Amino acid sequence: MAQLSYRDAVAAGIAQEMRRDQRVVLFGEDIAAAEGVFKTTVGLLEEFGPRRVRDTPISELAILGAAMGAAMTGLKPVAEIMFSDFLACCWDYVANQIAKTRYMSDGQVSIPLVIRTANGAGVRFGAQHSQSVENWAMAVPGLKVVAPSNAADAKGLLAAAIRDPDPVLFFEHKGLLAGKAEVPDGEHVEPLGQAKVLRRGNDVTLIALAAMVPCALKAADALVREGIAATVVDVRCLVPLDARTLLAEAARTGRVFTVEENPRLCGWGAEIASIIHEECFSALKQPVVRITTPHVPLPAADRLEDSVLPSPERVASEVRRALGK
Amino acid sequence: MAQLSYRDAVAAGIAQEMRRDQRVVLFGEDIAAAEGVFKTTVGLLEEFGPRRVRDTPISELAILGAAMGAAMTGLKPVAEIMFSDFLACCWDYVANQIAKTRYMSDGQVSIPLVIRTANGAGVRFGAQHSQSVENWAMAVPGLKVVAPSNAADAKGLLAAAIRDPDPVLFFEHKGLLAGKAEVPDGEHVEPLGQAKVLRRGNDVTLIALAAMVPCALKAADALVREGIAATVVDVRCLVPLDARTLLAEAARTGRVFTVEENPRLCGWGAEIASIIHEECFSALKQPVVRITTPHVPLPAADRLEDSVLPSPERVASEVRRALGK
Amino acid sequence: MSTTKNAAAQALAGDADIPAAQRLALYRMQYVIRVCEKRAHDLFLQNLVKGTTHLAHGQEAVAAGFAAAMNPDDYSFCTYRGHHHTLARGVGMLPVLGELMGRQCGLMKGKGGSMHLTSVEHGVMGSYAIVGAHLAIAAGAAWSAQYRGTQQVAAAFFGDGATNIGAFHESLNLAAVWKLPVVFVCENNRYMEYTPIREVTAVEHPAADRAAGYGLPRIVIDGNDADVVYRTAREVFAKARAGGGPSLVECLTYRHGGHSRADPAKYRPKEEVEAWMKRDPIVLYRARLLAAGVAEAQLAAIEAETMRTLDEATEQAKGSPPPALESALTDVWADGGASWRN
Amino acid sequence: MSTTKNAAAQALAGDADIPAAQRLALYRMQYVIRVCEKRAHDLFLQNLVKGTTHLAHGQEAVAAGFAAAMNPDDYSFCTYRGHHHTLARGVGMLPVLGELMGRQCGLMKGKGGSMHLTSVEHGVMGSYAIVGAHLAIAAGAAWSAQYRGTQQVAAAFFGDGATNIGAFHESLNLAAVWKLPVVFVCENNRYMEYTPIREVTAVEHPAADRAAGYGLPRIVIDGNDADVVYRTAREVFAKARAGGGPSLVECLTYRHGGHSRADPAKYRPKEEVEAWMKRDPIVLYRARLLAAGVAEAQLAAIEAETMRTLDEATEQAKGSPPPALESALTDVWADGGASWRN
Ligand SMILES: Cc1ncc(C[n+]2csc(CCOP(=O)(O)OP(=O)(O)O)c2C)c(N)n1
Ligand SMILES: Cc1ncc(C[n+]2csc(CCOP(=O)(O)OP(=O)(O)O)c2C)c(N)n1
Ligand SMILES: [Mg+2]
Ligand SMILES: [Mg+2]
Repeated sequence: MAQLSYRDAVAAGIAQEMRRDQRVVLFGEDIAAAEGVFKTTVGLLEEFGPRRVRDTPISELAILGAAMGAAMTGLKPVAEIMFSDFLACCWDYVANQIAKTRYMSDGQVSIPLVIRTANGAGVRFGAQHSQSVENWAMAVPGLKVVAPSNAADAKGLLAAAIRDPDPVLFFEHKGLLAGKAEVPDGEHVEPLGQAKVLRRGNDVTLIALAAMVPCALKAADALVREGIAATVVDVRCLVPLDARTLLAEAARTGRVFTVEENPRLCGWGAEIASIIHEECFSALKQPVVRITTPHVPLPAADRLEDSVLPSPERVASEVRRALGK
Repeated sequence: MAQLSYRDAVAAGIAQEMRRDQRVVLFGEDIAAAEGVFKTTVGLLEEFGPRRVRDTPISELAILGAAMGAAMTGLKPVAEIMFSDFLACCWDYVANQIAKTRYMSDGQVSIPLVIRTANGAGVRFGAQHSQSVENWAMAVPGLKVVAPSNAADAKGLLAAAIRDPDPVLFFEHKGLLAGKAEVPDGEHVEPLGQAKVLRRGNDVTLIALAAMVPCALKAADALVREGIAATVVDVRCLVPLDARTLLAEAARTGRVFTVEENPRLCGWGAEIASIIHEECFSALKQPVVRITTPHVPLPAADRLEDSVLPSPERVASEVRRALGK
Repeated sequence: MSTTKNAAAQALAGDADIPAAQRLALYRMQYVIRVCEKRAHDLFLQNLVKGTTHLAHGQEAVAAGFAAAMNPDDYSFCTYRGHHHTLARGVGMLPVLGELMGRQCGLMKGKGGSMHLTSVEHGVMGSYAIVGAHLAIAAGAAWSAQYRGTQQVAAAFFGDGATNIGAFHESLNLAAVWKLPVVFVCENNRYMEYTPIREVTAVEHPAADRAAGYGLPRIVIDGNDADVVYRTAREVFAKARAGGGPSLVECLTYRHGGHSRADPAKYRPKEEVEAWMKRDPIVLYRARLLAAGVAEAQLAAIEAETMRTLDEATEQAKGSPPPALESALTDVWADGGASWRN
Repeated sequence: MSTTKNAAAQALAGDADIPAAQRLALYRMQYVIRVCEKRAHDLFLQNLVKGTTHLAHGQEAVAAGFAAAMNPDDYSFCTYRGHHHTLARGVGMLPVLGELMGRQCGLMKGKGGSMHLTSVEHGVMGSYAIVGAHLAIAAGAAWSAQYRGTQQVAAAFFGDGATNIGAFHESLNLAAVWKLPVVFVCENNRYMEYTPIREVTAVEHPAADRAAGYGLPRIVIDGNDADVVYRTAREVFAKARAGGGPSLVECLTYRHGGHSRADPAKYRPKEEVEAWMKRDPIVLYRARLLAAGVAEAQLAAIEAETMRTLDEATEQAKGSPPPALESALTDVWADGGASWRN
């Protein structure tokens, strides 16, 4: 096993699939010669050449439109939208075209593509470059939604997303890019739709995604020193959702906390909390607690940004409060 | 009180505010000379002239961008996005610009505008012209979200939205446009942020919005004949949300059903259900049941479309099932 | 039959660049579109077509001319006003009318509806109901063809109104920079829904006057003359296949009816309508064929045969059941289902 | 002081169209921007500016020239690379640097950050971090001015890269059709983030070559010559105020540094960088003033005074506290709060 950073793991996942399948092409703004503004595509132009790795104009509509057209006609495009906030600039393609065309065509058309995008806060980029918008995608039928929390998943889930016959939105968290982890050598593919239990404890269940996974793990560390044992589940994929694992882990402790980075309303936490309430109501000792960013745009200044994002301290204190400690 | 159709009530609400305030201007595609593709702006060009009532090119970005710029500099624009599905074409303006600019500017900038749009299904327009996307808007901090269920509210809430100093997304339901109701004579303004209890029953609480309100009322009619008394609450505004009324009505029966037209995941039902679970858990006799469209794009054929939308029958049968009847 | 065909061939020999058989095919296709659109309108008035329809009667020459110049594996991308292009690529009247009527026999079994006609088997890669969106999708298909090294071209058909939307601009630029084998065809019928294009556009020719902004030549043609359209189509497709990159073609035309549904199109000046009705592409083309010596009987035979097929298709569609309700929950995903969780 | 000013005024009298005092002001503003941007860079390297910054050193002449031609109540709409335009409208260095550093003294008290500088009081209606979005917003402000019957104009400043995004197209068309008093100013610095604009654009001049598509004249100017910029700005603003509608101005310029943060801009050919450094707008302008007889001492005095103000601003910003944490939960709504429920 090699130690890889999350950003290198992204490049490694793409490279693995490009080697395997000539139909995979990569494009976006500054991803070729400049190797990505987040350095997530280093080495790819060099290895695969300008036919398969292409810089585009600043034309988010054209990027996703072209990705869709290429996917419909035999390619497997991996398109980058530089910041997930810019998905708003091409949301028509995401929500109305890419998500719906298979269905509207009665299955005639396949759209096997991946939209990669840098998501999330913590890097002081302000309200238009820091959002977590995976819930936007989850709300639209026809999209698969993946958000890895570590380098190994970044590679393995991205490989699976590229192989997947359906459109996948792949959220790479800006705050995690530098983090290193063991990534299996050789071909590495992690199936979509499987949550992962990262640690088990019998008192509470913390359900987290992307950058909130290390946050929840840190909270769990703090809590265990106080005698509170937390299970931590990494959701990994919002669609397909591994509801079975979430429900099982919810029922085991009866005290569930979702930890989301997105603003308060209509986040994935509301969906998962609703599912848990609906399907294991009687096993719950308390209502599911949603820990989220408050419903505000993200401020730029470091202190302000830190104050609104869920932190290990806030997670731990919500748990303590629920347990009356 | 006059009987007005919902579509005429929309025009009446706009006219009332345009008479009152010179700063109110109206624009969008085919809204002036053609008086709106849904005939919701009949008579306005004639009364207010082409300076205040303007047709635009098919340029959703420019429409909302211009609305925002005008709102920042002293006007109170009412912009129409013809179908709410097309909000996806200008989502950047909705979610990134209009919603966030007051906050980012530390309150220097005000954006008093209304985005009116035809929302919802039931008219066999297919997957790109039938969506209910009020949950998209609810998920974005900085937007007020209104969706009237009848003509009186269409006028009164629209008037309030136009007077409001914040950006308001105003969802006019296509399926309700022809419906008539009593609309108060003279100036009519309904405050935003107040849910309305339309009927009271002690067995169950149905929480609905827009076209799902008549659906829930019909279900309540059917249920009462079977001895089941339902409370029906019209949410009216998702933001600001009248959580107090919803919680009170939820606690009173302990059995709550949300009735939403949007697809399953991350709808407003998930948010409201979560709030109810969080804040009146012990008063609940059962988990909140969410009745939604399944998580699929909308099919075009009448029979197919009807089969996926929540119907009075489905609502009633969910209630019966919950009560073990 | 075959003697008649030969006679016609001889009669048209003067216009050597378009073979007589091709001319007859162009006539037939325009006629098919015309009567099928009229039937769609009637069915709408009978409440057998629910929702909406956007008819293209008056614009037949554009569809017939472009489709005639395409290879079977070329790609068409249409709008909600897409029946004509769908028929022109060879899709039958039955699946088209069936789809409008929301029946099991419909092209997409009622799941898409009139605005989303799609027949991959015929190269009709979809009809898109959000103005302008499909221009970029067509560019992507062209990129795929270029990448795969095929000789395929993609054509995107759109209205004058679509030239003012952002996706138009982004698609043209990308296609030009990447020299993609895509042809952008603007059917300038002078109106958006109800508003004249000139009232909301900074230039007279909404497509052609923008071509230079993408390094492309300015092309404006008579969209009511199927021969002109066909010749232009041959040229721009040949250029695309030869690696010469995209083209933007503005076809001047007119819709005979309203924008959609039962719109009586009262917003159009009477004289304008009359002038354009005189330039009915089918009337003109029929006259040209007759002038060139094609026998009236041959055209009448084409017309009769078309009407027979149309009537049959109509009856069959009327008799076709509505789609099975379960189908509303299929084909969200490649596995055929709609499940988003375990 | 005032004698020196008079001497300079005489020295420049030959160029009668730009008064000497205006020239000195143009020099001063360019210098202010230059040193403030350098300071921002130093503060970034010292980790006192978190997140990101996009500096405009090299592009000072555009900002100084346009702002000098604006009335106090005119509107500026900027991008993330907006410090120069913000300073040029008269915003102090302290609130700008303070905002970059996320301090209480910042223009928006740290809530917006470097990419969103806004000072309504100075007509700076915001800096927008999504490429191209503000062009339509500026058009809207211009519409408002037109509607209210004021003589205000709106100016939107943007990069070469923004010319390929849909909002550019839609904004230009709308502004042209409605004859709005808005000026679209493209700062063509040849690069987007790291990719040269020519590699992704179908025409040589990404803005000017598109002007005809909106019925506008083609304007390309030397963006490194503040006099040229100022003269052009006067003209296009006068046209806008007179009801003549929008203009699109392409200013050729170059950024001296990287795109953002600590980007060393290695993707740019050495010769290109050297050639442009020789055309440093401030060096050229200084030489011109000296050649016209302005005393070296007078320029040195301007420079010294500017540096003093800058140093003071820097120290004050460093000493300013971070914003109160509660402010993260204010100003979502007009009532000052963030509450979305009762
Ligand atoms: C983005 C978007 N905006 C608005 C509409 C509503 N709409 C449907 S057709 C149409 C007019 C289009 O006019 P044009 O492009 O000229 O095509 P035509 O209908 O004349 O064929 C409009 C505004 C839409 N479908 N998509
Ligand atoms: C819609 C959108 N796409 C991409 C980006 C990321 N981005 C920020 S600046 C930039 C380059 C812009 O280049 P240009 O317009 O030339 O302006 P410059 O930075 O040179 O001033 C890009 C791609 C963005 N902010 N918004
Ligand atoms: Mg048209
Ligand atoms: Mg640039």
